Amino acid sequence: MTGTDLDEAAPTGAEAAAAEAFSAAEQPGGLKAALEAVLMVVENPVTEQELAQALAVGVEEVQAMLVNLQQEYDGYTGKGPKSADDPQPRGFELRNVGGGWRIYSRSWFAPVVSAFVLGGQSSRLSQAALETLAVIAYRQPVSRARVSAIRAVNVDSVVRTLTQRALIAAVGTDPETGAVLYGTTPHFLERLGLGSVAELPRLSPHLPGLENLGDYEDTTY
Amino acid sequence: MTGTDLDEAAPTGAEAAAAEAFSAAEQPGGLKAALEAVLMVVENPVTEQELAQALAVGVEEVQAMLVNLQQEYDGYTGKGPKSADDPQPRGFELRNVGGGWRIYSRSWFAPVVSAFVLGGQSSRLSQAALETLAVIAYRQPVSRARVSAIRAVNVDSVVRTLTQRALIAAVGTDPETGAVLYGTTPHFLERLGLGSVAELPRLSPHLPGLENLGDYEDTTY
Amino acid sequence: MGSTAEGVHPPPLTAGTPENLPAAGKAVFEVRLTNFSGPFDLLLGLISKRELDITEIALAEVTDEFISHIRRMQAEHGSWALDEASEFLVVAATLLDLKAARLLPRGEVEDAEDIALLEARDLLFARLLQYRAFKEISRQLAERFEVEGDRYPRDTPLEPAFTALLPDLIWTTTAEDLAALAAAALQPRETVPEGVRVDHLHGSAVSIREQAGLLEAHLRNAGSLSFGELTADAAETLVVVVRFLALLEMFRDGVVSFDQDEPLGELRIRWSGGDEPFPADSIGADYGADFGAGYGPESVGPGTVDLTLQ
Repeated sequence: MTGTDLDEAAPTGAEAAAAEAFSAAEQPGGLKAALEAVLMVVENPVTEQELAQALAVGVEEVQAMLVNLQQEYDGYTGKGPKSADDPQPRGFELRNVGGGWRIYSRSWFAPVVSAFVLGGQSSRLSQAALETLAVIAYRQPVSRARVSAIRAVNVDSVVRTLTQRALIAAVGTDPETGAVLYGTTPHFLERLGLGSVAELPRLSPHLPGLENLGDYEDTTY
Repeated sequence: MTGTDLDEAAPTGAEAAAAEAFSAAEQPGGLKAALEAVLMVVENPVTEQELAQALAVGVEEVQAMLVNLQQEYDGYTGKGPKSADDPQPRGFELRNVGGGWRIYSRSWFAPVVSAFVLGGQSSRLSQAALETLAVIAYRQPVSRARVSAIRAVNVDSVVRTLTQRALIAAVGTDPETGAVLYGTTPHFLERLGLGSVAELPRLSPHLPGLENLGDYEDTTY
Repeated sequence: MGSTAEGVHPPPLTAGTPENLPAAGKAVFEVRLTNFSGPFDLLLGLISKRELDITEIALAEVTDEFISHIRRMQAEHGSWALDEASEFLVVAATLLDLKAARLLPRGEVEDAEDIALLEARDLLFARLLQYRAFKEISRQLAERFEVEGDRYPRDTPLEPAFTALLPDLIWTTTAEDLAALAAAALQPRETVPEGVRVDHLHGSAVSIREQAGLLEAHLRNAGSLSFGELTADAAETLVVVVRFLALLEMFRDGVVSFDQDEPLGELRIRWSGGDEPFPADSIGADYGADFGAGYGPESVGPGTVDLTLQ
């Protein structure tokens, strides 16, 4: 509240205050820096809509700035082809995965960074867990029984592990049987570096001769 | 593993690999980018000594690079007095707090950042948060993995919320796994109007209360 | 197997895949068998060990090995969880059929058993290929996890300045509320059911023997009934189907006779078996004792449907 005529309009909260009296664009660095500032505090991939709201600008503008930042971090100036004069890539990158934008350390510095990250990335998934995850990813929403049938083994404990790791989650129940249906989470996509489930590698090349098994394949991948 | 004569020395872990065969200086962006990578993702400020060790360079060199990065983020090139051609300051800044370095959002964007942070906050705890809080209260000290196992969902973000709300806090680490153990805080007791954890209502005796929850061992990862 | 393989011995992706198992050194192979997560995994392992493509021939060829492996596993692990064992047995039974069919001279596909065998083979084949597809994809996922694991997200605690801004919590929870929540959360969850899981079936299992007994009683009482009357109390289609099959069985054994005055006319069933009770138990020799409902992919669950029936 920098002394305006709004004194009697009691601000309803910090948001109102920010919107009324603070102009990010007027600060040093401008909107792009403001965007960076917000990206510094996100805990999960953040959508363009959320960012646009926080900055009180349009989604298109945010999109343009995000791409701009991404290129900047990658050491690409956008001024013609890449040259030796271009700045070096930064030690971090901005990525659009798991349904939103987030800052990550560069993969090639993993040997250095891993020492500083508590616990590092969680331990590897077992073969059973990976197979179960694959079935769920491509058949979602899907019941445990269905996954069991495809893998020909009981998957209860694996499903529990995958749930605890937030790679899958219960997404509904089968209207007929009442069985819990599972699907993958945004965290799953983030961990795989994917924007959406549609970006998963195609399953069909791995299914030779099964194209016509209509009653077998109830989803087309 | 950038092709050295160490092929037969099987690395025992990421750290060993880093120490033996990895040279951050040879990666795109070099040592400075490696430094950025670490500073960008560390949870807590890191000391110059830790950074020097991880990068296998001297403390002086790290200090010089830190100051350099700091100025770069501030939009100061170090080439003479500040001019209009200087790059804009970034939305983040490198701060040396209590002997350690970390990257923070730039202070003058606080109104935008707090609007964003508060936008996602509710003034009520979710059901998931309350359940997790209950489990932690009765099982403390307890690891996130253990709580996850009991609740059969991932609790990472909920634990973060509860920590931000100062209802729980890290109270130690598991001597075996190194996992952070959580317990409730005095603030939690205050909220409930209790003098101590011992005053929490007893769970019915047939429950596998606080003693032997063998079923929920979080061993299978 | 099962939870053991998943939990206690998480096989590293590279070492545990059957493709990478050493072909020589049988002892090593046997030890690693515990890493196979299921019959398909084992089957694929055996096929790739012999450097065969997945074909009907390959399946028939590895039958003996498959069976001897599950015998050995059984010996090593003592008793199995029923649903795990049954999957292996279903696969083993189909493989045996396959092998037997190959040993016999090629002839016309005539009777229902031949057709059933063909269907069982195709089903096994399709399931195996499907499993292999997911297995291959899971390998790609593992690689992606590996590569992406080198990127660490910025996930830093909120700066205290911002934490201080959080709106005050509206707190209405009492200690008793909390205790109730804890009690609910700490309640042991339903454990994995023992025995064969049938929850993947759409309907219930219906016993053909039981239905035969019922029909016998009705017919003995009434002498002659229409099929409609015999199935009037059937709660679901499956029961109707099973009663029909039971009638066919009883007809074969000469204890009932059918009367139908005109084509598509009403079918009347008469008891013609005399006073001796009908030995319903004999039906089990040809059919499984129970019918599972549903013939979609969902029904191909662990050991619930007798594949020779399909």
